[in-house]
Amino acid sequence: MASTSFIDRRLGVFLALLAVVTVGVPLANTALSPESGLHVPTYMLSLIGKYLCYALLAVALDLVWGYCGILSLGHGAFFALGGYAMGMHLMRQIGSRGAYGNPVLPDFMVFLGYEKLPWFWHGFDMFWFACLMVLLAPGLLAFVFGWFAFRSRVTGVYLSIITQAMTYALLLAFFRNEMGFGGNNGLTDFKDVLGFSLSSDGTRVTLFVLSALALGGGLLVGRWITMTKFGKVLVGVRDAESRTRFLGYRVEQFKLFVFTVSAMMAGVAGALYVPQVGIINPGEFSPANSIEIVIWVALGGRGTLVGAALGALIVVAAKSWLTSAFPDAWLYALGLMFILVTIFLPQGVLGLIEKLGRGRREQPEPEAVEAEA
Amino acid sequence: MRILLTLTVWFGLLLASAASAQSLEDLARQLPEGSFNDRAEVVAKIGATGDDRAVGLLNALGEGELRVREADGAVIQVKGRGSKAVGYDPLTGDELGPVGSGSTESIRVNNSLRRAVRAAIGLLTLSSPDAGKRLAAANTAFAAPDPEQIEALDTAIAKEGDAAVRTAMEQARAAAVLASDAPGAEKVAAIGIVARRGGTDALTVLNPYRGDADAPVAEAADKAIAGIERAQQLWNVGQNVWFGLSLGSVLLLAAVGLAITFGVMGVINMAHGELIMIGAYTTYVTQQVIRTSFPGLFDWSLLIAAPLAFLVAGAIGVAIERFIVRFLYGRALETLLATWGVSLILQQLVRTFFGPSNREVGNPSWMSGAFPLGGLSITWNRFYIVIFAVAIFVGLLLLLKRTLFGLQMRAVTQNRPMASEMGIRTARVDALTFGLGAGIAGLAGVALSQIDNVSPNLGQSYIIDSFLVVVFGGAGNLWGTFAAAFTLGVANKFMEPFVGAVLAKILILVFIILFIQKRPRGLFPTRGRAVEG
Amino acid sequence: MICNLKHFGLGAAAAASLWAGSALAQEETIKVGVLHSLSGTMAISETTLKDAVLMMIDEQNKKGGVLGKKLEPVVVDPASDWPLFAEKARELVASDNVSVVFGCWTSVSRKSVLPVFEELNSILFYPVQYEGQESQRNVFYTGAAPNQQAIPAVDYLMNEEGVERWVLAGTDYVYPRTTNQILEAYLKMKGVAPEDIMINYTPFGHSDWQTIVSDIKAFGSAGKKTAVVSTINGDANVPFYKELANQGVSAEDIPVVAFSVGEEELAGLDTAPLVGHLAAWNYFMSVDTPENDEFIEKWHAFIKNDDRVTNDPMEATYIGFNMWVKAVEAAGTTETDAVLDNMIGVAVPNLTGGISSMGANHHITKPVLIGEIQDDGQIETVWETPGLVLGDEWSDYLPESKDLISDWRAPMSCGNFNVATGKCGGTAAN
Amino acid sequence: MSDEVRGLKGTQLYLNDVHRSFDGYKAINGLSMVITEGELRAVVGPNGAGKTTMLDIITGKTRPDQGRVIWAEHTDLTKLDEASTARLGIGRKFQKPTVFETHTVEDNLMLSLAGDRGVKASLLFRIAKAQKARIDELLELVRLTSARHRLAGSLSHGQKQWLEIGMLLAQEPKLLLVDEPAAGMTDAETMRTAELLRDIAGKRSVVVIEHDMDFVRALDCKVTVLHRGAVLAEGSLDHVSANQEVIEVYLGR
Repeated sequence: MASTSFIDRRLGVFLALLAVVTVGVPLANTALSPESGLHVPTYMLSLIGKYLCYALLAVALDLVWGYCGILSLGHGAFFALGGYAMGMHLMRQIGSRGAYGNPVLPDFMVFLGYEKLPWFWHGFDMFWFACLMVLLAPGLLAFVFGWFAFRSRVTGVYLSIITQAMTYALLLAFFRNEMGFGGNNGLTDFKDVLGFSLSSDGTRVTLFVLSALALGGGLLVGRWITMTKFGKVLVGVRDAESRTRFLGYRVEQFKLFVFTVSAMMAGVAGALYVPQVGIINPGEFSPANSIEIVIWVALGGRGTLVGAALGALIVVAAKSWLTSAFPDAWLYALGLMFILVTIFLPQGVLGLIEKLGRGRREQPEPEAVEAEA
Repeated sequence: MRILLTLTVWFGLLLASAASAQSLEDLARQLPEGSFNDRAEVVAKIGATGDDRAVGLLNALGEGELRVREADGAVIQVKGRGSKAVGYDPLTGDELGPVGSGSTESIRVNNSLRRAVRAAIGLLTLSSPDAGKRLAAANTAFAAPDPEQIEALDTAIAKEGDAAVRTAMEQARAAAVLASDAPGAEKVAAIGIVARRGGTDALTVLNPYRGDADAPVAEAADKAIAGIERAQQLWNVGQNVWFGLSLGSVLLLAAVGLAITFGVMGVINMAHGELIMIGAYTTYVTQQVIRTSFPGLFDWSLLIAAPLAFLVAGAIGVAIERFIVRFLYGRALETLLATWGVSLILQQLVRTFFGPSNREVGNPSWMSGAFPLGGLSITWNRFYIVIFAVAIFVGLLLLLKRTLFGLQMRAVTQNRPMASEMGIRTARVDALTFGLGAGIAGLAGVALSQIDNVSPNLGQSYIIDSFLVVVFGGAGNLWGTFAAAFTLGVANKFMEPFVGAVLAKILILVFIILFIQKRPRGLFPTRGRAVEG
Repeated sequence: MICNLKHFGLGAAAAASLWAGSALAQEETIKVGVLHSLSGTMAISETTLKDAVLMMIDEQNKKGGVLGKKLEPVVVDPASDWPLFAEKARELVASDNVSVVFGCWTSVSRKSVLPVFEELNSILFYPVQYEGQESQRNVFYTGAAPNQQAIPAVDYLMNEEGVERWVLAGTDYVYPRTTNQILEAYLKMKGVAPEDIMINYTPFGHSDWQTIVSDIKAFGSAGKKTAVVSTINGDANVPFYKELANQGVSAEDIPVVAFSVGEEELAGLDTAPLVGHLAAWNYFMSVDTPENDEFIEKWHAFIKNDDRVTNDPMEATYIGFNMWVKAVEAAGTTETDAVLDNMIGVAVPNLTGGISSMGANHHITKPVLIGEIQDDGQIETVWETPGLVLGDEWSDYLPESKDLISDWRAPMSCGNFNVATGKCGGTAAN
Repeated sequence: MSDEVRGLKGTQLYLNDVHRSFDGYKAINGLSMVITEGELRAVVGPNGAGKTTMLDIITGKTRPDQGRVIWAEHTDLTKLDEASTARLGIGRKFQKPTVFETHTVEDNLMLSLAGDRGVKASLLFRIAKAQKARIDELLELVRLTSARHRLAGSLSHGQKQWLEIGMLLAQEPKLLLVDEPAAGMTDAETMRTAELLRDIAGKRSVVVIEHDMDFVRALDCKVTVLHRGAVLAEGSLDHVSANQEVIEVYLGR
């Protein structure tokens, strides 16, 4: 264990595949003719780009849940906040091309009778400011929330449920039109980013590559964090929180740090997601969405980072496919998949893959995750 | 004697309207013609005839059963639909035989016409032998004051034997006096009588006289209104408490099953909401069977549905435990994943079998309407739901504290190995405990079907609140769940008038988040074994 | 592990090529996309519309299809998940190569797919009443705009019932917000005092209506005739009406006129205590015309259940579908631009005995019906506009939109033309 | 600081009239005790005597309702949490061996080594040569050298006990609180543990809570008998076992 390299087999294989996809998919999209059997249509490219954002979100959750035992049922909130920060910038970029032609106010503000831009919308016309907010808005929320919760030693399901309450409260708040975020409709009708049209293939490819890079980056950051002594303390907190305290570690600080980093990671995922799907609305705050993130991680293999990403890709791809192939029955398939994986694959899909791959070569059990969060 | 009196009154009325006398038959023929306002006048005239047969005619009109026969333009009453439609003479009640579809045209009724019908019927039933009908007539007259009715009311008051009905009639008369051009002093006196009635109805009558040209009348009205409003403010507090208790009972119902499966057993049961939904659908199916086969039992439908819902949801609960959850003990968080899968499947199953749209679950007559309690109007369905919730809670407590099963259940959850040593079949107890929690969720579904949508989404709208209630109360503590449900319900309802429904809910959530910081194990933390997810 | 991941990768690639391949499939059929939620919160309303489209396709194929080709439905489930609507729309158009899409219910789902239809230049028929304030080249709005529902309903209450005091109650989202804004401006213009208007918003799926109903009762006790104009969204209506009935608010005292409650919503309710409450639509199942009888009969045969009701969005789907068929036949192709050119002016019979036609603003002409709820769950017409009314996409009662019009005919071809400045608002600034 | 404490030179830990009750049950009821620097002390008492609660109070896990706990003559421990008391130099071994089961034995010790416990330091931590040497030394001491790369979860119960003691020592504490270290050990292991604790004492103060009288005898130190949250008797093992009250408490019922 001590000799484990920074990029282990698991991560290496995944990153290599990610690299292939990052280069291959845009190439297959732009270089190959549509008649070619390997051509990837642009809509597939955007779809995969969206999946990659979800994968990054799953990695963010795995960092806190898999390694530190914090089961957040509110990670969708951080994702959505990152998305909203980016959405607000894209909204400001529309300028006078909106339906009402108002150069400053987004359409929804015009018809809700706003006289001027609310204060919290200022600054979002600048790209760098929006990027900063993509990190700061979720980061700050996570910091404040975590500062209270971890200091008060709220743990286990109690913590899970209040994170759920947090995202639920935000859902209700963002639904309110008085909040100035477009209510239920959220933010839509984006035109371009940094002058590049969002519907052009070039921008699509760029966003795709950025998402892939962000996922790779997220995995590397996660890997780095979990490889350090800090990461080992996190696992210690997960397995025996009181022992960690009695060794003199201030558990709340460790939790707070990783929770905040994870929230920022989720924010980045949200920010990349929004221009690719073209809409951000309060639905992203819904508790069911956050539960789904947990399911990706559990299904892929908790506490492995790569497994989380894999789980997200499997579930969302399955959902995309099933909702078209079996529009009336896909929920049966998805539900059954969750049940079977839970019962028969406690280590998740990644656990299964590695078990199969190990086959003849006997190898020590990698960081088994048996303990309760 | 009474009949004689009644006849005299009607005769008197008949004479009074003799000036513009038109036969009832003539008037009935005019019903389909003209604008709604014209027809409302016709209705008023029909009421004024005092004719015995007018009540039936007007009722048929109000019910929308009057139709015009296209062949001869005659007004007939049609009962039943489609091929079962049968025509009657609206005045005599004689059967006219089946009515072919398309051979008649309906006589449209709208609210203003319906109001006129109600007023006319009220006038006609002021001397009905049934005290309840007379009271209703008096209340109708009060709500729609009409100076023309003063005379009729006077006559009715004179011979009224029932004190309560007479008071109502006097109040109606006062309201009518207010609307008339009676002298100021008489109106001031009338205001006094109306004010004594209190409540929203009186306010409705009095409010228009606030700025009356006649200064004493305006002053009296102001004073009376201020008095009523003061009284109402007090009652408002009571009303908020009641609304809060009622909301609390809904939360309690939704959460108490979860308090078992999640609080006691530690299973993060995301399918809990769907078990509630199953209970509601069981109620629906029960009512369907009753409607088609035993219509007379409809008022008993909920009582029949309750044990069925308990059994159906309980059986599904046992199945979930046996086939899924039992493999996951010790992996509490993973139960979330599996039960989420179960919840998706249950939702889709219901959608497949019952369709995605709402199903109608009727209120039995004893759960419809409201009764007054002081200045409050308490709706029967909410009232019974509060009782039902508390009864389930008490029953559950007794089951846990007083029965062998309860003892075994507590033994197993507190110390499984030792319970097993002592010969308790822990697997069986686990299954039954989960089944109990699920069955109670089913019972909750029966109650919630009375106030909410019965649709595949029913469960989704309660699951989050349920978890919040259990956690806020302290997982593993039934009393905690009880206190939490009512605390949150009342707090919500007290905030709602000030900040609106949405903000109230947000504030409640923020409050729960902050409260958990203060007491990380909920309102009533369980010492020793609790959910340690 | 490599092996397995490779499989996954290969699988994805294979699926991709399969999807891409289907684009090249021989053009024997004309594909029609159906984009309605079959699961999640909106399944309750949208599943019926999916079935309605399938029925229409079935009927058309019995008549020999369109342009000699059979129609082939492509059904997907966007699962009441708004971003998924955009994804599915893109899939339908880009990979399934559908010629037209019938779909969406909520405003947000429409907003979510708009850019997709614009970018890929395809056609969407949107069959639900909505808030207006929009007109897009690729979208045809066959549901009611506020002037085809809200304003006539208010006029009716004012004139026929003498209502002087108004409660505008809605779910907190864009349709009620906009409608109420229009109504507020309209009522004030009609001389209603601000204190005689009460506006209340509740969250989606609100189920505890005790406080609000008692507030309405209190508001209605001012001695003036009071009515509630409800833009409460689908799910929340059942508990709302149950509470109204139980608290004894009858239609004769305080009528409620709803814009989102139709036969389908009432099917989940015992309507006996609700008799007389109103609904404003462009179609009721109870409408007595041969077209409607035939439609209902076909619907019952198709869905194999005689208890199923029909409703306004189904009629809007019916009109939209027939308009599309007619336009395609006129154009002789399903090519988007050609169909768009032939859509404006297309006229087809609606189910209420009139002929609806497509306006230059991509909205249609419809009659406005005011109906009262009956004890059998039906809504009986009590009043209707003498003629048909064209949907007004940009409300004349809002200061922001009163100068805007849309006309998709050449040479204007603009969805938000500003008559004050004489410029097309959407592109003028560039 | 009060006068009484100032007088006590060389005191490592001083509990004065400490009370703590849970839901009306008085777990600690007027407990007073002094542990001097380098002292080895055994604390015995029947179940429910308040032994574990006493450790909870010393380490800051539980706040006393009243009374004082003074560390090294001037620090009031009642205001501090577990991490702070650990940083002051109090190491605690739990009744049930608590190690990081999914970490290797080596990592368990590495995490316990004295040093900066901050977030930043942990992120940038690189193990130094001296620290490696210290780990080797501790592994030798607790006889786990051969199990170095094994996951702690796979160790036997007794090995876990020792690993935990090793982790305690890695912290370089001034005071060790050891809760029933001999539980689950063979007789030979038990004797070796006693020997180890005797060795540690002198350099550090050690408080051992134990049921096993043989083990207490092997420790050969001053014994405190707790009963109902207070000190019943104190002195050598022979002295206290002759005490009539102690006999009653242990044998009387």
